[in-house]
Amino acid sequence: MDQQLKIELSQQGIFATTMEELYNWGRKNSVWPLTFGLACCAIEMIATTMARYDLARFGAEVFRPSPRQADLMIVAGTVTKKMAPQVVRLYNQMPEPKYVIAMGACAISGGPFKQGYSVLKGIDRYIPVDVHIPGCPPRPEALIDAFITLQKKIDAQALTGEARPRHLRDDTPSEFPVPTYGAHDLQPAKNPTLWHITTNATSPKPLPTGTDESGRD
Amino acid sequence: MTPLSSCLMLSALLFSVGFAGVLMRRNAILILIGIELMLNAANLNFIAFWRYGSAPEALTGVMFVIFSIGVAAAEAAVGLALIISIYRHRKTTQIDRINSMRG
Amino acid sequence: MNSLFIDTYRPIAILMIAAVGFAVTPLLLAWLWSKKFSPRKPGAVKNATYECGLESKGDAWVQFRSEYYIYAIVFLVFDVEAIFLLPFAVAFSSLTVGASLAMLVFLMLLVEGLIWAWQKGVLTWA
Amino acid sequence: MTALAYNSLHHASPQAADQIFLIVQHWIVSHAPAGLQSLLAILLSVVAIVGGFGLLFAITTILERKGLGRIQNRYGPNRVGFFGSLQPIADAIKSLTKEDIVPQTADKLVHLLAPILLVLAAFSVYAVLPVGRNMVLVNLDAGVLFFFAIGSVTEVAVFMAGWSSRNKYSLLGAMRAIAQMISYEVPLILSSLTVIMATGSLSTVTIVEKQAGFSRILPHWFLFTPWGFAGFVLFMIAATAESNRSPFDLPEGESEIIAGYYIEYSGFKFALFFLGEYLGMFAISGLAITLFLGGWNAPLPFLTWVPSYLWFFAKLLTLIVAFIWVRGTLPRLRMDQLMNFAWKFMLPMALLNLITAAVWHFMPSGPVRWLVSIVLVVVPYTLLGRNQMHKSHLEKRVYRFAE
Amino acid sequence: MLGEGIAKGLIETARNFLGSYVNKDRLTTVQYPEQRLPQAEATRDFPFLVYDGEDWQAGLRCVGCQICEKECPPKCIFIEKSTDKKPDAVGKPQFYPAVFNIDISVCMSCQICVEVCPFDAIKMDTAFELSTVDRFGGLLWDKARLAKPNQHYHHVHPTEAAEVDGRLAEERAKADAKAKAAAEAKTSAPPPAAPPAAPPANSGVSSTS
Amino acid sequence: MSTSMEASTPAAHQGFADATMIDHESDLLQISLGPHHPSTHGVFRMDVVLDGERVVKLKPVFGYLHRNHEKIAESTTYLASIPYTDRLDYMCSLSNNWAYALSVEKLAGLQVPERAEYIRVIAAELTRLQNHASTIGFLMQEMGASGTPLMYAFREREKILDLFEALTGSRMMCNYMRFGGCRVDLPAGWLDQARKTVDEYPRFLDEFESLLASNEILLARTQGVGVLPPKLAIQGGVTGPILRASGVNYDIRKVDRYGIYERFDFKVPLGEHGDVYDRYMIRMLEMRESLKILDQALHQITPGPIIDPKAKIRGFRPKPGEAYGRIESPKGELGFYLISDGTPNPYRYRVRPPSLINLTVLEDMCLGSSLADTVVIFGTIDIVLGEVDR
Amino acid sequence: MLFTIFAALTIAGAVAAISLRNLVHSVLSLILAFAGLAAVYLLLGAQFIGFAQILVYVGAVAILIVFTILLTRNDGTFGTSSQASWNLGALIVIAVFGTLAWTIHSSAALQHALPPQPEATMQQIGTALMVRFALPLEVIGLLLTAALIGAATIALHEKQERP
Amino acid sequence: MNLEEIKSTLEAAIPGCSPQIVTNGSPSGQHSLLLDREHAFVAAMFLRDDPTLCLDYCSNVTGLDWLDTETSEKVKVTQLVDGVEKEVDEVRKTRTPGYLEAVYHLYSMQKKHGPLVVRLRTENRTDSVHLPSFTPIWRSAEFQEREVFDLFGIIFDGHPDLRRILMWDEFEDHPMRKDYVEPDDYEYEPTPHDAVLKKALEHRNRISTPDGQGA
Ligand code: SF4
Ligand code: SF4
Ligand code: SF4
Repeated sequence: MDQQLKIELSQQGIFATTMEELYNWGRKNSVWPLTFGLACCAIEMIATTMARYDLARFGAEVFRPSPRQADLMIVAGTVTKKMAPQVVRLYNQMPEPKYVIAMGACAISGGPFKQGYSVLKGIDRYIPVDVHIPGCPPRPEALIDAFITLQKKIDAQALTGEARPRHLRDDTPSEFPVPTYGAHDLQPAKNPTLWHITTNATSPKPLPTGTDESGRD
Repeated sequence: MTPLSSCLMLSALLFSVGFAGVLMRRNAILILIGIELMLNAANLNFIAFWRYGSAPEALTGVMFVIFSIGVAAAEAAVGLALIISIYRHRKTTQIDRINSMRG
Repeated sequence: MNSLFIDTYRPIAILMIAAVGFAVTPLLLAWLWSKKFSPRKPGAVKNATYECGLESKGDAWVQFRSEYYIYAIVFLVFDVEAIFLLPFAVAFSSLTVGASLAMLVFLMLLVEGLIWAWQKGVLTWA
Repeated sequence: MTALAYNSLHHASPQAADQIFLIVQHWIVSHAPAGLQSLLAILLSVVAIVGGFGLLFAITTILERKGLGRIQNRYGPNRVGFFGSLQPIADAIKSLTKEDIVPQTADKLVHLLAPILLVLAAFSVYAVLPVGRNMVLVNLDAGVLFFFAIGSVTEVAVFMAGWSSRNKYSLLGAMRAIAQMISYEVPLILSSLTVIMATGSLSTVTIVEKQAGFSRILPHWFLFTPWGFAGFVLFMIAATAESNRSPFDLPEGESEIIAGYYIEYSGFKFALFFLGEYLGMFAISGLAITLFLGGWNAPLPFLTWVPSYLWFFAKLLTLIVAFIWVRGTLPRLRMDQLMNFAWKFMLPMALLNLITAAVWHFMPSGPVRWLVSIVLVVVPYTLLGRNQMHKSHLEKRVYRFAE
Repeated sequence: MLGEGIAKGLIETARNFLGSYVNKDRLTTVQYPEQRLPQAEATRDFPFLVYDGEDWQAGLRCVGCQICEKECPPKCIFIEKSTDKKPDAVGKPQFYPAVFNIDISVCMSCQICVEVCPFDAIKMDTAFELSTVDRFGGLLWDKARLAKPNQHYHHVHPTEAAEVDGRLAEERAKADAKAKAAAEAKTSAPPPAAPPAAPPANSGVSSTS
Repeated sequence: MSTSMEASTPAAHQGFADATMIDHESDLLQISLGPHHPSTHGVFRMDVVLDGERVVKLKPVFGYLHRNHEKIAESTTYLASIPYTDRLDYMCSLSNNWAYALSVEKLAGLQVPERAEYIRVIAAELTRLQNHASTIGFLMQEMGASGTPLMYAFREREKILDLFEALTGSRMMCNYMRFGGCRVDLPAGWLDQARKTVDEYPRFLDEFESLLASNEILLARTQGVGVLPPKLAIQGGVTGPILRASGVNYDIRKVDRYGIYERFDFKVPLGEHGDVYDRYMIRMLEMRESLKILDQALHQITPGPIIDPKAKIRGFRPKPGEAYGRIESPKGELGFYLISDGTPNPYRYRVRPPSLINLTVLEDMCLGSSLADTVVIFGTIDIVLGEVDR
Repeated sequence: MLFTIFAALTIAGAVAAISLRNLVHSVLSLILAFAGLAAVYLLLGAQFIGFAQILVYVGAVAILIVFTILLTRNDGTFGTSSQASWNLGALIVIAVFGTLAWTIHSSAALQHALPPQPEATMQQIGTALMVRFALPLEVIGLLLTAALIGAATIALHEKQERP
Repeated sequence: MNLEEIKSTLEAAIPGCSPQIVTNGSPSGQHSLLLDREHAFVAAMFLRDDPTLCLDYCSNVTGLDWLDTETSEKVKVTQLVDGVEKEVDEVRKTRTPGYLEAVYHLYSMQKKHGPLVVRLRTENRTDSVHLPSFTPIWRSAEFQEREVFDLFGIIFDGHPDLRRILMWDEFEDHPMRKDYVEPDDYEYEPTPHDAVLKKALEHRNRISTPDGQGA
């Protein structure tokens, strides 16, 4: 059903008829985020739920403090290596279907703190991220925009067939290995089954180290 | 229809189960549970006899049960307080261990 | 006797069944859904106890040190008192002042206990 | 005895509107085979109760979210459906299709039974709640007692949930919940005793019927007596605590113990806890209406033509709004303050209120009776309130300023 | 008396509740996707490269001097200098960036690149609706994605852009004068031909949703 | 002397390791609040040992937001660290900017023009307003108010953030001050807008006060809770509103008279009991004092240059040496300790974070109170993890 | 029919209560037994007693037991007694039950016809309580007060002993 | 009281104590007092308790890492060259061993003066890294000393609870030391910036040498 038609139908009070649409409609309109903030971006996340921006309009103000009742993990802020195992564990403890928004430069790539010893260079090394919001911090509107992007993504998901998303397949994992603390770095430093570069931006200067396993530990 | 004897039978059975709990378990809390069961068996008897008795309008059985509930509550309150108190000192709720550690 | 019983309580029983149905049907539906579409994927970490994102340390079924039970004892006594007060209250309008006074004495006895507990600090938390 | 009294069916218009549900029910039932008629009648009532209050639950969630939004200078959910009206449906679909996680270490059976028991207990009490004239499932002789007895089962359900999850926070939450519920149960029962003393009946229907009628324009609700007013306030405070609503929401005290006793529940089981809590809140508000606010009776003589059930639901909604309002305003109490308040303020007040009610009963009506009763209510209130404030040295402070 | 403060609080919230239906100040929500707040002129989000004229490649002010690359605190700018030269906005032959990438998944919107750029070539944009589902495609912006016309600069920061234009015009005038002087001294050489124009391709690696 | 030593030894001597498992003979319950917990302001963690609901031991665990800020600053230029200081205490980026700029100015001996000083004062006091308001909002959240005070606080915060955005281009990460001045001048109309905001602010404070200040539940939750005696406060290096709530008159704006603070007429509110209520009220009163300062500054400010012409943006290399500069940030003493070795990068760059050091006394304040109080006491310390862990 | 169901429920709950290993399960089964018994009371026409049973036993006594369990640690050894004493206990129980059952069975005199439903309205109970049973009421009041004071004293003792 | 006076007061009050003044070249003019390890604790106590100084507030504690330095200077030496005494330029290399340093900024809340900067130095950077802890004197040093321990590896004797504070307990290095090598996790760098490239290369080289890491 195309967007225009759907809007028209919904205006007339006729709603999504097929199971898939009902399912997606329900999921996308009731995304409860986990109360989970890490750093500066979390303040903007809070600001998003506040009166001026009011994320509640989308039915998403029900911030649940327990991962068991949450649908969405907004990784808002810097994920340090000390925090990463906790983040992964929290993600694992959320029930499917679960989504992740990586909010801010830090969550996507380590951001400004990338060059250092204690910051994880992107949470997507350990958990699958649905939507990335660049910015430092992204404006509250940007979070809402990302939220709408997520809704669109949910809306496009198929219920059956090969194209169905991860949480509907039984051959895909729903939890990911939790890294442990090593003597110099997290171990493993990334989850190779989850994290691989699919960039088409060919890097003019490849790193000398290549992409092999870290030499230490 | 429910004959009186089935009620009494149930009561006897309940009493025996409670009694078995008291005799065969060593945990003070379980013993208390057993006692509660026995008291309830007695209550059932009262009600049964009130229901099938000769003068139900006198309400004696009902009254007895009300009072019995009161007594049972008092018993439970003191009993459990005692159990906790003993536990605090002996770190166990097993009767025989409480005994053996006496002194 | 049975028929009277049934007359009185059958609606309640049906209501209870309906309530259970109200609770169980969606659970069943959810279960069916997960069978059909969205497979459940338990896992060691996923199904571990939640503890602020850390690995849970120690069992939760430990002994609690708390003073709640004092309140529970007081509550038990007052609950039983309510059992006596209810019939009294129902009969109140047809009772004489004397009978009411009997109840007053009963109440006073308990209030006395309450005041004693209050004075002794039993009701003071921690 | 049973609710299905068809006595007023043959009356004309206003009553017809009032009894519309009974008429419809009667009509449907009359088409059924004779043997099943009574069963069908009950079934219809039960479906109405379950469906009606289930719907009310959905409405309340959205009402609460929007109301809180307005209190907080924002809109609240307004995108899903017309003004966000379909939000609860979306939530329900989401909950239904959510994965259900049972912790490994949990006691699986108890974990499953807890929410069911909670909903069961929450729904059962509606059996004695008269939602309109002739609209009660069973008019039990011991209706109010039934209500309290079944209500106390909730504690068991909460305990089962908290304990079976085998999580420290949930167990702490469950302990808190039970301690709180038992502490407020006593004042709850005691404050409703005043009404029972006045009516001489535990039957909810009788209690409501006794409140019919007006003196001039003031309805004969027990709210409009000194002891009734005090009883109502006490009852509502206790009811707030019983239904774990703010400011007594310690069992779920998010800022301390995260989500309380249902911390480990996901999917629809969690929704059932929500449902159970809201149902409990409706039920206890319904009881408050029955006991103090005249049940289905109209508040003003010239409004008696409005169907009775509408009055009931209007009153219920008012109370719900009050709950939301309070939630939007107040911070949470601390456990010790909560318990102190229950035992050192609520309980004495409730006991004294019993005496006030007795005095009211034994005194001849007239202004003296009013005066005495009011004094009997106000003086202990001031004293006990002072005591509560004083004990913790609460005061307004003045501050010094340095240059 | 017990309850007084609570009553006060209740009145306050009631006032806000009721006020939300009449008073704009008590209902501050801006319904974002449809309504937007007016943006402050200074607002910044991510950098873009300014070009003058129609042709984004020819008009790029950046000369690939790599100062911004060095000064960028999180080191998210990547520049490769060209080997050849082409005329810049003033007409002077200059190097240009063969590759100019900004990894906006790292950029902290600090504006330091803008501050240090001696050529007014890089400025801050205000677009923020950049959320993407594509981690490795959508967040590395290349030259084509970064290049925005001067009009865009005027659009987002009018005052500042006017100032910059003024300054540039002055410089150009000076340069022209100098060039004229030079030309007069050394009778003219033909102006270098501009490289073929290509439309600013907004495709390639960059894709936002 | 030995007695004073004893008095000053920390309350709990042993590390936490010996209590990590539940001692089977005792009835203590160990739980960990955080790192993911709704009221730890991010990723803070407290390992708490409970006796019933009473706290008998509490050990903060840090480092979940350790972002190697100091290391990065030591490997980059002085200028490039300014945006990083924004992210220290991310509620108050402008104060951080100032503290850092002040330290570098000390290190390099730069002067700040008058207009820039005014702008700095205005920015810092606005920052204080929004920080205190949101702190109180969060505190109420911790006390279980379902969002309302926080929403009101953020409603006002947004107005101040609008000012920041108009001035600096960013809502939170302002990156505004430069060594020897400020980055850009005030945009047109900004002063009027600021005056309007400042004039309207007392309305909000009044609203807050009637919503909360005399609320019995709030009083009961806060008065007499988490008392911090002044001696201990000084011992523990506590600064900011918490210190002043304990009655110690120490406000760096008055002590150091940095910037142009001596030109303004304002007072330092002092508490008497040092409890949660005092800490809450001191913040309320400080906001009113800040408004006074703002009122004066907004009317006194005159046009002029905004940056020391000697200051360099690029190629800034102070002479070898060191300097410690500090300001009164909304959370307490924020200091920067810089060592220059003559290169463009600082040799040592150290932040003295008020949040971290104020936490020293957390355990002492919490011992013996309940879990619920712990959360509230923690809330009154007003920490920001970015600064605690850096 | 109904009686059998309720009786079975009660007995099952009771048996589970005394035989389950986990004490909390025991209490939960005990609650089941109490509820079954309450149903039997209702069946026997003792409405007030039935609800009072739930209110007091399920709502208060069981909760109190739960608190007690949570406040005490139960090391894994809480099984049954040793085999010998278990046998002995079983023997005694069977003997007791046998005697009771035989007595009930033999007293056929009890098997008289069902009397009409007795009236036991709340009103009557209240009046009886306040008029005929006023003295026992006071005694119970005294007893409850004593229990309250006694239990609280024990508890208080504990409280003051705390470190 | 200026630094000289404090120095002499200390010398007078504590026998054997020999504080040194470390001058500071920057315009800030915050010179500091270097205390010897043996007497540092007593001296610090004195600083706190002396009624005129009354430095009751320890604001800032931090660590510093001074690497081994090699300075080469040209000296003129007279040498016998071919039997003739001649002045010859010779490059003399002096290797100053590095050390770790703890710096304390002390203020007085009572008297509202300060700061007094106090420094302590370890013997070297590798094995002898002990310093007396000032936490018993100023509790505000507790977390900061822990941090210095964590990031620099100075061991504070007498600290009540000296554990890692920012990094996890299993972590072995001291990341704020100047010779610390970061873990190599730049596997993905869409556009490896020159600096990053250099860093990665350096890193490769460094970890291939066995003692590439801190203590
Ligand atoms: S992206 Fe920027 S604002 Fe967000 S957490 Fe990282 S540093 Fe803070
Ligand atoms: S804004 Fe800052 S971080 Fe972004 S590219 Fe420019 S200098 Fe780098
Ligand atoms: S943007 Fe500016 S600073 Fe950066 S390379 Fe181009 S001209 Fe140089």
